[in-house]
Amino acid sequence: MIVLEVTVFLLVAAAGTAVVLTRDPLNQAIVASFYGLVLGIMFLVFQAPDVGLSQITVGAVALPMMVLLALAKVRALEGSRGRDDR
Amino acid sequence: MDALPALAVAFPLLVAAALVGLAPICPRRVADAAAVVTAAIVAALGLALLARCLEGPVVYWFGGWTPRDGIVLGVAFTVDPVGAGLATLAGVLATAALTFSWRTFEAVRTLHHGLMLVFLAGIVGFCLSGDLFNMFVFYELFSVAAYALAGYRTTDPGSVRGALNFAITNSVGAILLLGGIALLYGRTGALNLAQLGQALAKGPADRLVVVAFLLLMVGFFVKAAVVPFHFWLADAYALAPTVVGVLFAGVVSELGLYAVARVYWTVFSASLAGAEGVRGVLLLGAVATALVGGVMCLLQHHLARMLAYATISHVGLTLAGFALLGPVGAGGAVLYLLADGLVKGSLFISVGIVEHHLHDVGERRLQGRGRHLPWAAALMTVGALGLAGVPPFGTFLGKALMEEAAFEAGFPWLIGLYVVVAALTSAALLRATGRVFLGLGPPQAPAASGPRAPDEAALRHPQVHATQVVPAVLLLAGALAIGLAPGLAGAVQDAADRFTDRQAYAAAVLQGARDPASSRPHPPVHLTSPALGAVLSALLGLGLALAALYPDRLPARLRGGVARVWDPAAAMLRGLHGGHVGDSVAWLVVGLAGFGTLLALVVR
Amino acid sequence: MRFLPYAVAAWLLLVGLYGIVTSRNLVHAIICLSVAQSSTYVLLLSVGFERGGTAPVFLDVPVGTKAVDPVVGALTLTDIVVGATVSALLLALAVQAHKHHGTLDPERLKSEQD
Amino acid sequence: MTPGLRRRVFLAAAAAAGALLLWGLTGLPDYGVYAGPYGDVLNQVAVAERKATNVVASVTFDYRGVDTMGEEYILFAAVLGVAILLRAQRDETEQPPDEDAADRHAPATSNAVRVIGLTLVGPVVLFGLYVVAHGHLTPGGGFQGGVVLATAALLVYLSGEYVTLRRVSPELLTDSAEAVGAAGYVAIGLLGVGAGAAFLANVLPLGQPGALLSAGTIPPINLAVGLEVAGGFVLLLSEFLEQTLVIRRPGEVT
Repeated sequence: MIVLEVTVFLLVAAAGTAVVLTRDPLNQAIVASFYGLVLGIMFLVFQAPDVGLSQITVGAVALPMMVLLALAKVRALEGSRGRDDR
Repeated sequence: MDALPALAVAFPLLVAAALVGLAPICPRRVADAAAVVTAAIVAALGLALLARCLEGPVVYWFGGWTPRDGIVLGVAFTVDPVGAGLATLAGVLATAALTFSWRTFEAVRTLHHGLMLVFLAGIVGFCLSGDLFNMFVFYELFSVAAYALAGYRTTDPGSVRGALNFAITNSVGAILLLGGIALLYGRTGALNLAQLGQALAKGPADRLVVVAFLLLMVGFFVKAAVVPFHFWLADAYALAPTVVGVLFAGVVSELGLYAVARVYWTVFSASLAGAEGVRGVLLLGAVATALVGGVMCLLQHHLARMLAYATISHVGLTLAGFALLGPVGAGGAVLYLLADGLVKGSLFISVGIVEHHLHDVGERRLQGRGRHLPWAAALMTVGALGLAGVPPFGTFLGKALMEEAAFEAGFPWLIGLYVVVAALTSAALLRATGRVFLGLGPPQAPAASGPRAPDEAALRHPQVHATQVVPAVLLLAGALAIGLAPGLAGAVQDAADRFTDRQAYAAAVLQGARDPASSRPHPPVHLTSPALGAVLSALLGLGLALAALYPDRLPARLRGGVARVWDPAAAMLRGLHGGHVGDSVAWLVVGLAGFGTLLALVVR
Repeated sequence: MRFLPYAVAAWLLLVGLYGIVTSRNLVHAIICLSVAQSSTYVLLLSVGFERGGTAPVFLDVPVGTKAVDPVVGALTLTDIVVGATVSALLLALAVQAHKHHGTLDPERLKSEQD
Repeated sequence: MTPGLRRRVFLAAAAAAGALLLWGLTGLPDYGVYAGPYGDVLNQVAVAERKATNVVASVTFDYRGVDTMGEEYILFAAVLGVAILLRAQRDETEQPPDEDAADRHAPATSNAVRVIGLTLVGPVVLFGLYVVAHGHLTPGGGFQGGVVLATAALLVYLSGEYVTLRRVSPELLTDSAEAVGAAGYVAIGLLGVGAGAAFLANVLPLGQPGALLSAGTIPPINLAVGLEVAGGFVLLLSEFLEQTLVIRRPGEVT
């Protein structure tokens, strides 16, 4: 049990670091989704299934989704801007 | 059971939801009226609460969960005169701001009014709450509403950048706050302020208590914009719509100070009692804030930005009153905070009037163009005197109390700080007033760029509407009333005695004790020397303003000497305040480390 | 092990702040903020954890069974909602900033004084 | 500050701040030891007092229900803020997409994905409703269920049925779902005041622990929260979606 806990803690720390160090937002959204999932698992280890469930729905699905949509919007803007310049 | 404390929050929230739900079918005028009336009712509820809690705090247990054997199961609002006074101030400012916006503001349907009411409800809940996590929730509530309100003026691109910086920096502050809450909860298993205070009172502060205090203090200092946590404020406040800026400058920054004071006295005062150095650490922050804010204020030519830095410098002055860690200083700080909030709210409305009529707020571009706005000129001049703390404004009485406390606590030099800083901020305002409304100073080279609207714009709105002027006049009248109300100084000192009495607070919350505590007789406040100081501030301010308007009339040697010191310092300060979000957060961490090291050293 | 989760929380906070300070893209900075925010979830839940305790749900186990603290669970739930909504709002602001300035790089979003 | 200087300043300060934080954190009880009375007392008394078997739910919606009311309004304010920010921008620059336009610009989706996506919608909605309704019994509740329900709407989008999504969740409906949910929470709170008790007092019949209809006001509050969260998240997602779709021009369709 202790081994599992330590593994999960270290995994969370590593995944959080990976999210920060992934500088391209598109890739970062995917890493962040993974991080959300790992956090959710950590909360199950903490015997907090309520929190784990919302962390997974929010952190692994809803938030990365919003990031992707915001990025899509920004790219579309850049696309139209590029065309206007031409 | 009397549900007044709950209604003060629930009512605006309910109206907000209704306004949003009915947005498609609700005519604009009806929504306007509903918002103003709701804000006014909140102000009235605040006053009613204030009247009710003069004889001891009103404790309201949500869900009826009264404590069992000193263990709190639910959440309590603990209303005392300080909290109720701030809630009333927020209600009054919101009423004034919404009235002002009646004619000037293009709302995105009625969603904006919903957001304003949520903002107000969050502030009120924050002021009334007696539970640390509940304070955090309401803190986030008004903050989230504030981020959205700060950023949505799409005509000014800067407002979006300001809002981003505001939201990111303040969210980091909120994270620190929650870290402090988690530390205290891990130690004590409690979230109620009174219960936390009882648990910590069992021993002197150890490392966990020091770090928890640090995190809570820094978290709230970010909201208060204490140096070096202030870099986000100017863009956010100055570029927000007037209706929002009134509340930002009038009450939001002060809430951060209120929270530090509240948490210090209810939770930490017993365990930190032995540490005299805490006073020095807080005073250091206060002095730095007051001076940086004051100098930056003088450097601004954007009228709203000027008010934003005046807000920072006056946060420093107020913090100095709290930092003395005694009831007299706290009472003075509270009084100052209320009166100063009214004055700044009124000034923000005046700037809004200028902007509405001249479509610009740049002091140099506006030279002489405000001649046909006598109301705004008068409001700005009187407001500048209010900022300087001239009698009989409430700011004067508050300052007199704080100066007395400083003298008695052995910090007489603080009196000099009050004189100088009040002079700096009022000088900036008087200079701008003279230039914009009287056309004083040498003609400025017309700026090549900038939103210079044609003067026909002014002709299109020849009339200043009563809905614009009356709110500003009433706010100033309120600041005067605070200074003139007979017996107010005594009442405030009674309230401050209770505010700083941890044991009475704990007894009221945990045991329901409601003793009509005998009010201690207060010696009369010395008013003569503070009055001289205030007049000196105003004269200094006037002199500085004239010197800034007519630098050529100064003796050349003096001018050169001043320029050698002032110009590099000003350039450096300007360079630091570049509005980069990374800078704000980096400085926040510097401040965290700095204040933390000092606290760790003085508490040992 | 005695302090490992607390240390993880402190690490997440600092690494998230590092990301914000060094970020060259606002969307990146916003995700870093959510990493910093997640430090509070870890800290809250770990101070409420009790070794050998079950989840505080007494449907299949009788009341009186050793269970972890339900309060930190409730606090963290609130915290997660706050974090998510703030992120959403920030993303909307970032989209707006891009529209006005044509960039998401904080270095190029300079303050124009006066 | 230049980026390099900023980074060095931060690293120096963060080293000191990190050391301070660790110093303070070691003052906590060891990991795995819970010191405080709050949670232990609630674990002992909550099921008997509230007849809800999930103690986290009774803390969230009853003992500390006012926190959750604030939390719901945080969501409400954020969604309003996003709507104001993005709608204002839309009004400035683009026309709202009429159905033809959306049809033309939405990414093409293969039939297999479309079928799978649409088949999943039913079960996901059912699961969401289940999670909302059983919040007081098992882990879950209005918030988690509400997000699950919002994902159902997302599935509709992923299946390429953007037009359907617009039909199913027009702004009016999601706006009002969100508002009704938020107002519902306060209204349930006022129920307590109306009954002569405190705001948010649990004045409905409590029933027996383990039953679907038990725990008094907790299930209705869960329902209000579920409504608000589902409406709010659909609104958030669709505001961002709107942004993405509206801006696309015919040439950009991939």
